[in-house]
Order: sequence, then C-alpha cells, then structure tokens
Amino acid sequence: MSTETPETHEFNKGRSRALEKSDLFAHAEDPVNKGMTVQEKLKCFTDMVRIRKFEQAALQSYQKGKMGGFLHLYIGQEATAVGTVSVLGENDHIITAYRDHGHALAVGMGMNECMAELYGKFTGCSKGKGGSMHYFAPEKRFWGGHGIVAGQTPLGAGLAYALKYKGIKGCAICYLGDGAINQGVFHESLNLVSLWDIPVIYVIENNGYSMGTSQVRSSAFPEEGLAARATSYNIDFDTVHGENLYEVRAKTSKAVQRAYEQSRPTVLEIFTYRYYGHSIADANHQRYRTKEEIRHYQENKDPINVWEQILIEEGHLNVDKVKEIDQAAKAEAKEAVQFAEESPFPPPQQLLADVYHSVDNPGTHTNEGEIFFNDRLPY
Amino acid sequence: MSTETPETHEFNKGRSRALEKSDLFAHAEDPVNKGMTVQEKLKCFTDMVRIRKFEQAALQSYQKGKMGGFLHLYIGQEATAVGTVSVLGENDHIITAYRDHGHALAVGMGMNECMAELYGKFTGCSKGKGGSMHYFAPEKRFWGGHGIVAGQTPLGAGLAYALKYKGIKGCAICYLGDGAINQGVFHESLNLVSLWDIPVIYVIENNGYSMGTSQVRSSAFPEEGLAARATSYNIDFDTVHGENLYEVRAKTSKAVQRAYEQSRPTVLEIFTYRYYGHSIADANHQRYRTKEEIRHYQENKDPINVWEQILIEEGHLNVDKVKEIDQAAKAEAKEAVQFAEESPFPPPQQLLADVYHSVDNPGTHTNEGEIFFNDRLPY
Amino acid sequence: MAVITYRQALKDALAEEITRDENVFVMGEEVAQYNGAYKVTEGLWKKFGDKRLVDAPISEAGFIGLGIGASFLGLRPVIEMMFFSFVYVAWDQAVNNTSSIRYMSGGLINCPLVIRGPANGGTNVGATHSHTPENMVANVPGLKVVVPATPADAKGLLKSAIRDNDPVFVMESTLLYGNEGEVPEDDEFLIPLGKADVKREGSDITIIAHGGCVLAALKAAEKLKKEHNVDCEVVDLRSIRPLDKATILKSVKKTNRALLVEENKPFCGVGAQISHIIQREAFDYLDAPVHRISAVDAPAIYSPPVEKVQVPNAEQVFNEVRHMLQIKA
Amino acid sequence: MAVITYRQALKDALAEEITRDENVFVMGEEVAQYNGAYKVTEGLWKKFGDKRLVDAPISEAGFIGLGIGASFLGLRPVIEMMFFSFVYVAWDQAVNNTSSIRYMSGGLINCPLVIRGPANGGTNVGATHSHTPENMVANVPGLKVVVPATPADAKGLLKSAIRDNDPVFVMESTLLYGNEGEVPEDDEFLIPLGKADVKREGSDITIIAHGGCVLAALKAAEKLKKEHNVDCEVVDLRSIRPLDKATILKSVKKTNRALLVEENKPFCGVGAQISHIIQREAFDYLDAPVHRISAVDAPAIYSPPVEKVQVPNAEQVFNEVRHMLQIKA
Ligand SMILES: Cc1ncc(C[n+]2csc(CCOP(=O)(O)OP(=O)(O)O)c2C)c(N)n1
Ligand SMILES: Cc1ncc(C[n+]2csc(CCOP(=O)(O)OP(=O)(O)O)c2C)c(N)n1
Ligand SMILES: [Mg+2]
Ligand SMILES: [Mg+2]
Repeated sequence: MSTETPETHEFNKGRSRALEKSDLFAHAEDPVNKGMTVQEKLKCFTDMVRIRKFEQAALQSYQKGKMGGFLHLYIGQEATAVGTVSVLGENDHIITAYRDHGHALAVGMGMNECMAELYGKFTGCSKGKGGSMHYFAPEKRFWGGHGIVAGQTPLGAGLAYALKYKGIKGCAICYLGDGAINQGVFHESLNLVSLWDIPVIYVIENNGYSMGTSQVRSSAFPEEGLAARATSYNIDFDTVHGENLYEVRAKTSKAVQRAYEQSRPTVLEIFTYRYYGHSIADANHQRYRTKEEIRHYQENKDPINVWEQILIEEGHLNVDKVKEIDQAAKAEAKEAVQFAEESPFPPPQQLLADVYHSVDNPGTHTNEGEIFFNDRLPY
Repeated sequence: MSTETPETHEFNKGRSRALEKSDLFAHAEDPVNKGMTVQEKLKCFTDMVRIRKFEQAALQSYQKGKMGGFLHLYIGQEATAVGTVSVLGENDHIITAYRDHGHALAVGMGMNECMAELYGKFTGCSKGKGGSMHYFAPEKRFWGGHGIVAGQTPLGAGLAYALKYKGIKGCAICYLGDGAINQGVFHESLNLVSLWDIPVIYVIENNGYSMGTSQVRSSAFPEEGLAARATSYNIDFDTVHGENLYEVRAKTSKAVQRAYEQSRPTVLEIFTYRYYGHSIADANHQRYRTKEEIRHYQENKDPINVWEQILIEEGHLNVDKVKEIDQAAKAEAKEAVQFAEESPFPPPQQLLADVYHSVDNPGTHTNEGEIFFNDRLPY
Repeated sequence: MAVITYRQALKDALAEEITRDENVFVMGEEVAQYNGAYKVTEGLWKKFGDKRLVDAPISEAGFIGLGIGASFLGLRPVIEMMFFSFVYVAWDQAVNNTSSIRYMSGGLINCPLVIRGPANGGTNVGATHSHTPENMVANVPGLKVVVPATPADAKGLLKSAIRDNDPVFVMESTLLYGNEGEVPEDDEFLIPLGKADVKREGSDITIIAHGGCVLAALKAAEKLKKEHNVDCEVVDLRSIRPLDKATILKSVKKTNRALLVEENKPFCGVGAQISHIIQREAFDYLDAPVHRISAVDAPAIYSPPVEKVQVPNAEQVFNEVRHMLQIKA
Repeated sequence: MAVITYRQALKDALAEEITRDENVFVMGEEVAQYNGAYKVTEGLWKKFGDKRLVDAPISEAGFIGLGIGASFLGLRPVIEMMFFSFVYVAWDQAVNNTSSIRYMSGGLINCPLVIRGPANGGTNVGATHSHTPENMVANVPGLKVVVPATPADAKGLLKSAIRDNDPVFVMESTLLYGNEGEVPEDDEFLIPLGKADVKREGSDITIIAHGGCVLAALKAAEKLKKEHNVDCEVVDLRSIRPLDKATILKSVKKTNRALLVEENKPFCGVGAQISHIIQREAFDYLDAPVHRISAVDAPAIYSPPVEKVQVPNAEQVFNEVRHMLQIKA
C-alpha cells in the first residue's frame, strides 16, 4: 500500500472528481458569494477554526479518559457544515448524523454546552444525556445529532414537510454519510420528498469511507457519483468540492432557491475527507487508507487552508490575523474544557426526567397510572 | 371519471408505453422463442388457462365463504409468471409476493394442494398453515409466497447468492409489485446484488396499482420507468409488454443469460394489469380506475388472448382446441375444489408443529429445556 | 349518547381532532382516496382534503420517520398502519427514534406522534400479518400504548393520544371495528391514558384483559355467573403503558385470584409483566398463583378453524376460571 | 483447557465452524478487512478469505434478508450486528421473516441463520445504541435466543447456534469481550441451547440472571457470603429461549426465594416471564414474592457515571438480597 499514490488508491479510483483541485475562485462571483461581507467571510473562517480547535481539545480530553462512548471528529470536513449553514435563512432547519460537532458550532451552539455534553455533565446541551452523537439546539433550528445511520433522513424530510404544511417558505438540510446512502430508509425518503415536492436538501458528506469501508466497497453507483442516485426519483443533484467554501455555498444556495421557489428537493454530494479515524476508537485507520492519502488531503484540500488562501488573496486576511483567530479559538476551547471539568454530573434522579413530556409536565395531559416500572430504584 | 378514456386516465399518463399494443411477433425470432417446440408453446397456453380457471374456481369458493383471509387474484397477469418461468433451467429459483397462485402453478404445483391450502386444509401445500399468500414448493425451487411487501426482495438475492457461493450456474427470479419498489429493503438489495455480482433478476410486475394507489401516486421515477431506478446501482434494466409471452420470454431469457454468463443482476419491468381488485376484499376497485380502463386491458392486452392469437396465426391452435384446453382446466379446478372440500383440517395439535426444526426432529440438535410457553393448551 | 361502531368512534375522534387542531393530520397507505383499507377514515378525505388525509407509498419507515420530523415542528401526525405488523419494517423509526429523542435532547424535543391501526390475529391472514406487539412497544421507555376494547374507549383514548405530547401507539382490532356501543357525543370526551376500566364488578376472581380479549372475558364472566354463580371482576386495562397498577392491585386484593387474558404470544407478553406486578405487590393476598391465557405459542396459523383455537376465546376463559376455582364441569 | 477471552472464544467458535462446514460464512459490517468493530473476527478474513468473511454495506435489512434466502439453500450464515440495536432497522427481516417461514411452509423450509453481536448498555453510547432486545426476540415463537456470560459459554453456545437448523440470536456484550476464562479446546465442545448453568450453588436464595448480570450476581453472592454468611445460588440462564425451566424451578423450590437480575428494561422484560413461571409453578414454595432488578426504566443515558447507576451492578444485587432476607446493613 505504501507505494500507492493517492491517485492510484482504490478509494480514489472510484471518485476521481474529488481529487481534482478546485479552482479557488470559480464560484466567487456567484450571487450568494458576491454579496458576502468581509465580516461574513471572516466569520466562516473563524467558525471553521473554532470547530477544529474545539475538536482538538475534545480529543485531548477524550484521551485523558474524561468521556465515555464515541467521539467522531469532523476535522477535515469543516467547510461543509460552515458553508452550507452560512447560506441558510431564519426559516431553514438542519439535522445530521452522529458526526455533529461541526454542525452544532456552525449553527451557533456554544463550546461550553457542547464540551460539557461530551463530559456527560448536567450543563451540557442535552444535560449529559445525549453525548457526542446527540447534540440538539431546536431554538437554533438544529435537530441533532442522530446515531442510527440514515435514521435522520426521513426526519429531515419531516422538518421540511412541516414547513410546507404550515406555508412557511423555508427548507431543511439533512446531512448523511457516503455509507448511509445504503440504508433503505434514505431511499424511501427520496421517493417521498420527490413525490410530494418537499423542500429538503440531502447533503451527502462523502468522506470516502464508512468506518473502514471505502466508498467503492460499499456502494454501487452510476458514473456521475452517489448523488446521481437522485435521478431515480427525478430529483436534481449536484456534486461539490467540499474543500472550497465558495463552491459549497454556491451549490447549496442553488438548492435552497430550488426549495424556496419550487418546493423541490435536491441531493448534493460534497467530496470531503476526515483526517482522523471513524471515531477515536478507530485507531487503525491508517490500515485501510494510506498515510499518503491523508497527507494529500491535508496538504491540498484542507478546507480551512483553502479558505485562508482565498481570503488572503482577497486581502481580507493575513498571517497575523490568522494566528489571532487561531489563538482565540484555542482559548475558547480551553475555557470550554474548564467549564466542562467544573460542571456537575446530572444527579441520578435525572435518569427518569425527560423520558415523557407528561411526567415532566404534570397536569398538562390526561395521563394516570404508572409509567415507570422499576421494582426499586437504585438511588 | 366515466368520460375518461384509458389513454387520458391519470394512471396511463404515467406509463404510456404500457398502452401501446405490442407487435405480436416482434420477439418470435428470438432464439429462446424460435427454439420452442409446439408442445412447449401449448404448455404455456395451457398453464395460463389453468391459472385463470384455478383462480376463478377459488373466487367462487371464497364467495361461498369457504376460506378466510385474503385472496389476491393474478388474473390478467398470467403471461408474466408463465413466460418467465418457462425459460428457467433446473438450477434456477423463484420467489414472489402474496399474489402467488400464478407462479405456483407455473412451476408445476398441483391445483389440489393449492386449492386445499386456500381452504386451510391439512392437504394443502403448506398444510393449511400458510394460506393464499404463502405457497411454497422448495423441491420445485419455488420459495414462496411472501406477505410483507418487498420482504422477499433480499431473500431473492440470497437464493442467488447461495448459487454463486456454491459455484452453481443458475439464477433466481424475484418478483415484486410496482408498489413494492418503494420499500427500503428493495434498494438495499439492489445495491448488494450489484456490488457483489449476484445473479438475480428482479421482475417488477407493474400492474399499475398498489391497492388503490396508482403508480404515479406512489412512485417518483425517471422517464424510462420504474425499472430505470436500476441505473442508480449500475444494474441493467428493461421494460416488457407483459401481455406478449414471446416478449416476456425473450427479455427474461436475456436477463438469465446475463446472470449465467456475467453473474450480473437485471431489473425487468413488466407492464401488466389485474382485472380484479387488489384482493377480493377490494370490492370497490372500479372507484380508483374506470371500467373503460379495465375493459381496454381485457380487450386489447389479455395475455391469454394474445398468446391464443399468436398460436392460431402460427397454426398451433384452433377454436376447438382452445375450448378443449379451457374445459380441461375447468374440470381440473373443479376437481381441486372437491379435493379441498373433502380434505380434513389440520388437527389443533398441528399448531405447535413446524415451528422449530429442533422440536420436529428431536435428537438432531443440542437443544434442551422448554421452547413453548403456553400455561395451558386449549386442546 | 349515540350507539355507534368502534370504527365510527375512531373516525369521529379523528374528525374532531382534525377540526380542533390544524396541526393534526392522518397519513398512511390508502387512508385518503381509498377511504382506508378497513374504512376507519371513510369520508374524511372528502371532508378534509389532501392536506389532512395523506395517502402514502408503501414506505412505512419513510413516512413514520417523516412524521417524527414533522412532529418536532409542532405537527401532530396520526400515522395509520394498515396492519400493525407492518410497523416491523419501520421498527427503528417507530420505537428507537420516537422513544429516544426527548431523552437524548435533555427534554428539548417532543415527539407528539400517534401510530394507530389494527393489531390482532384471528382473521386468517397468516403469521407475518398477525402480530400484537403491545408488549414490545411497552417495553421501551419513552413510548405509550393503549388498546381499546369498546367504541367509547376507542374514541376517548384516540383523542387523548392525539393530544398527548409523547408518542402513543393505539392498537385496534379489525375484529372490533364493526362492534357497536354507546359513545358520548361530547367533543371533549377524553379517556386518560393509564386508567383501567372495571368493566364488570365481581368478588370471586379478577380477570384482567385488554383489547378483544376483554369481550371474551366478559362473555365468560356471564356464563360463569349463570352456570356456576361465580362473580368475576373484569378489569379492562385499556392502557398498557401507562398502566393502572392501582386498579389491578385493588381488584386482586379483593378477589385474591387473578387470571390474565391476552392475545399476545406468552413469552414476555403483557401478562408476564402484570403477573410479576401482582405477585410482587399483592403476594400475601393471593390464594393461588396468577394464571394466564395467551395465544397458543406458535406463529399465527392460516387455517380458519384452527386459528380460532389459537387465539383466546370465552370458552377458554370459562374453563380456566373453573380450573382456578376447582369447579367441576 | 486454555484460558482465553470471551472474544477469543467466539472467534474460535467461528473459525472451527467455518473450517468444519463449508456452508458457514460470516457477514456483517467491517467483519472482514477491518477485523470487526470489536475484533471478534480478527484475523479470520486473512485466514479464510473473501468468501467466508464478507464485509457488507450498512444495509442490515438487506443483508439479513440475503442471509435468510441463502439459508434456504443450505448455507449457514452468521450475521454480525455491530451493535444489536441495529437489528431494529431490519426487524421485519430478523424476526418476522425468520420466524414465520418454517411455519407458513408447513415445515418445508428451514432457516439456519445466526444473528450475533453485542447487546448491552453501560458503555455510554446513548439511547439508540444500547438496546437489549432478548425479550422481544424471545417473544416470537420460531426464534431462539442465547446470552452467554462466560468465555466457555460463548464458545459452546455459538457453536451450537451455528449447527442449529432454526434461527438463533446470540447476544453478546462488549463489556465481556475482554474477560478471560477456561474454555475446553475440543472442537466438538457444544453447549445445548436451553440448558441453564448453576454457576454457584447455595441454599438461601436463588439469583437468576443472564449475560453480564451473571457476573454481578456472582460478585454479590461472594460478598453476601463473606459479610452475611448468606449462600446464594446463582443460576445463569444462558439461553432465554429455549428456557431451562426445570433448573429454575428446582433451585427455587430449594431456596424458596428468587431474585431476577437483568439488564433488560423492566416492562415485559425476560424477568417478567420468569417471575410468572416461578409464581405459577412453584407458588407454594415461595416464602416471599419474586423480586427483580432491571435497568432503570428510561432510555440509556450517556453520562458515564450515571449510566453506571442505570445498569444493574453487584452492589444493587447485594442490597436487594439483603432486603429480601431482611438483613440490616
Ligand atoms: C443502522 C446502523 N448500522 C450501523 C451503524 C454503525 N456505524 C456507525 S457510523 C458507521 C459508518 C457510517 O459511514 P458514513 O455514512 O460514510 O458516515 P461517516 O462516518 O463517514 O461520517 C457505521 C457502520 C449504525 N450506527 N447504524
Ligand atoms: C410492509 C407492508 N406494507 C403494507 C402492506 C399491505 N399491502 C399488501 S399488498 C399492498 C399493495 C402492493 O402493491 P404492489 O406492490 O403494486 O403489488 P400488487 O398487489 O399490485 O401485485 C399493500 C399496501 C404489506 N403487506 N406490507
Ligand atoms: Mg463516510
Ligand atoms: Mg401493483
């Protein structure tokens, strides 16, 4: 394997378009990009950096044994969450899978509540009940954080369905992985959203692997790529170089317009890459892909680097400013760690809270009788 | 609705190709048809007539209250089962859904065991335990008769998988309806069989409706038709005029060759029509489709009539011979009814037989303990 | 009070709730234009139109999941399963997604979803179509399950279920749809989830049942009274989760004997749980072990006369009570 | 006898059965090239190749269904669920198709399929990933379920499961994979399905458990002996269906008290069924009601220290036995 170049690696043979380097400014003139203020551009940069620093801090804490369960890092994919979310309006919603830290920070969740959630603390965004895979911020129109592969795909359709039902001009973006496209429920969802003109956008974050299985080992797909499965349902699709925030924004924006104006769904395939393993437990991720491959992406297609380059060329950023943003993000993450460390765990009584609305809000429903069946509580 | 012609009816708008009348002899010269003996041709005719007479008799018995549950008639679709099965070899297998009488008779199951099964009799093919939806004849390589929509689709893949695993040159045909294509498990199956080169043929028997829902109300699909969803998985597909046995055979045979020679799957969409309701319980099937539409199919696209016409033109059949075959089939069905009537029901003790192999074959497994948990048996 | 069918009671519940709350809609296979496979929604599409009655393709996981997502934004989907057995193709959506979301979000998200449809055997539709999964659903904390036996209960429970902010499974029975009974005409007629109904008072033995088995129990009770002067108390659970433990225990403490009747398959059926509760909390009141009648422990058989034997009936209840009270035939 | 891990015992079972019978193959996500998410199949792909170790896409319903079809033609697929919770996306295939086929065909078709993988909580993976559905599976006639607690049981039961002609669910635990124990090296070492194992003899109380809870029970038993001179009998069910009723009843008739311990959620959990059986068939032997310890009745919580409280542990068993025997702290 070590003699393979990224170009000859089986993985890339199946997705060559992902390898071409995108033209930095190809989409700069797209209305959605042309209209961006400097502040907005810098915010995108800052958000991507913040995601990365947050996760680097989380990784450290994980390695110190501060958390349990899984930790799926988004590092390498930042432009997808930040770029797509950055074009959304106030009536648009998102939902994603378990690799959700990037989306959470992109919609504006705070590092504190996110870090505390990883620590299983009561101050976490889900009170320590959800963990890494289950971030939620309904008030920011972010509906999670879902652990069952593709389980969120009909839910995304439902969010958009509700908008249409209520006559609200808006859309929902539902993210899923390249491995997730092979769950039946995703296909059922595609048929439903096309049949019923539901304004949903499915974003396939194609990072080339589902755990240790490369895209070509898990999916049969047409030449045009995974997203082209959309044609089975008369749904428009597009493919996107995920390292280029301009391109992500331009193509997402087009899909959003389609949703707003025609109430039609779109499938977008965004080529991207994760630098770490599937989760931290995936220690041997250099067995199913080469170091060269990883390095290739880091060196040529890192979304933060690419955007930095663009903003430097545009004169909005310089080395000092980058360092400043970096350090601020690092400091913010460090504070979040401290916040998480110092926060309390949920008391055991919390085990039985948030199970039922009717229990947590007595008197609001016609409910009687026993709802929990513990012979004896252990606390 | 009554002023609509079949051509303008919503249902047909979505599937216009089904409306064109097929050229009777377009596929007569296909090798698989050219090589047919007169005997084989007549057998196909006879089998189609037998299916129809069997079901007409079954319908009568059903209406007399002789059976319970469902009765999904195949009448109108006979050329699909007979045509596809007629090109199969001794290492080929089939599996289908609940509308299974046609397939059962086509593979050579006897009317007696089939009719007795409808009556819930112990002499039925499934000892009266399965009923109309659950005919099986493993020794004829017929694996049912499955009630959960599309539930049989991965099973069909598995049959073909086993052939490949064992190094046997063969294939499996798995039938499903036009409504069934929207179950997720069918898509999962398509991906698997393409990815793994499994010699399976999915035959979509497109009779235009899933219960009361027309094809266009249940499926979003590309211009090329439902079968074109196969392209999402790099699977070859074809569409077939289901009233023409020559065409059914020719196109099935091509798929079988693909399975034998390339171990590749195929999706075939066969345009067909059911004259009765979804099941006998579907008494109002003339509400969701017009009488004209039904008449149009009966008059122009009846598979038995079309084949009769062909065989008459070829000089293999005449009016007398048709009458003879008809009457023989009717007599056979009548005898089957009598056989069913006279057969015993399974004794209640049969309730606990055929649940577990280990119970029915004591001593063949390392099993101990209790396996049934009736506090008291009612018999 | 009007005398209407169980089917009509359900339909009235749907119509009233659709009228009352613009967020309520019904989705499922054949529920709209076809008027419902079992005609529970007959006439509703004509009355309320495409938005409130939605015909869905055969994609249970897809449209249940869609209902879940829609419920996050305040819609109140009522999803019909043509047969409840079909929920198995959507099991992850129906039980895993629905039950976990409120918890995993620390209470931020609600899932006010109703999944309803017939869950019963006895109609010769075979093994794959005859499941009664109330025990499996009730096993999952976060979910609620009700199983109405009468027209009034069907209406009152379905209305409460639709107004509930938690996911509720309403399990009906094709064998009950045609039954008639008195139903209050009040639009606000609600039966609390978790409240059992003592359908017949008695002092000799407590028969606990739900769904169609309640009727078998009542019939047996009449016969036992008539033939043996035995007074059975018949407790209709109505709701499986929440469960009216108090009513169960009160009755058993009075009669000192309990017989559980259900159509569930026995292993880990609802009766098992109730049996455990009774022996655990009324141990000293029991004069005899708790007995159970369930469906005969095999997949549902097709053969019509044999399926009759498989599913509990009044005769079996009658006989079991005689066993328990040691009454000779 | 060699001392090996539970994981190694499973792997040995797979390797031996793959070697013995050319129809045995393993299919699942990441089972081949990746060596298994939990390394149960480590090294097997290298040894047996693509045909016998098959990496599948994330399509549980698809590949379980494929396994079912393949089993009709005599193959013996062993399907790995990366987590058992994922079987919910394939529930119809896994429980409906598997359990019905033999019956509906009047015994013509067998389905020799094994579905195995970890089914446990306690690892902070949250509500959707921590299900222990042995009760649901065992509810379905036609299916078998085993839950090994030790390396030897894991090996012996998995081998029997693979050789069985009925569908068998083998539910393991990620928390047990690393545990070591003595395992016979014999290739023909088979443990019958349906045979419980008295893991500790005692006369004061019977503790009945399965899976990881067996270890908690044994630990508690030692402490009870040491601190209170109480002799607990610990019955490891090993197999849920078939169930070794005889061993359960024999033990309870000896000790007159039973405590059930399981990680299932309580409502209609396995304990409920066993409680019913005990009170039904050993009523007169019971000095006290049957008690149960289950997981706290809520979706699995993430927070690591709180999940420790949610899942039964030795401390809880210890305390409950003291309650039952009225031993003051
Ligand atoms: C139904 C189901 N099956 C399996 C898993 C285990 N699992 C979690 S993530 C994953 C890989 C998903 O890959 P992909 O969709 O490409 O997303 P990525 O991790 O690359 O973001 C698998 C197999 C699961 N969570 N749910
Ligand atoms: C999973 C599932 N959902 C719903 C049903 C009920 N049902 C049985 S047949 C059917 C229509 C199927 O239509 P189609 O696939 O076109 O086959 P056809 O009846 O026309 O042969 C429906 C909805 C079922 N059996 N299984
Ligand atoms: Mg991926
Ligand atoms: Mg159809």
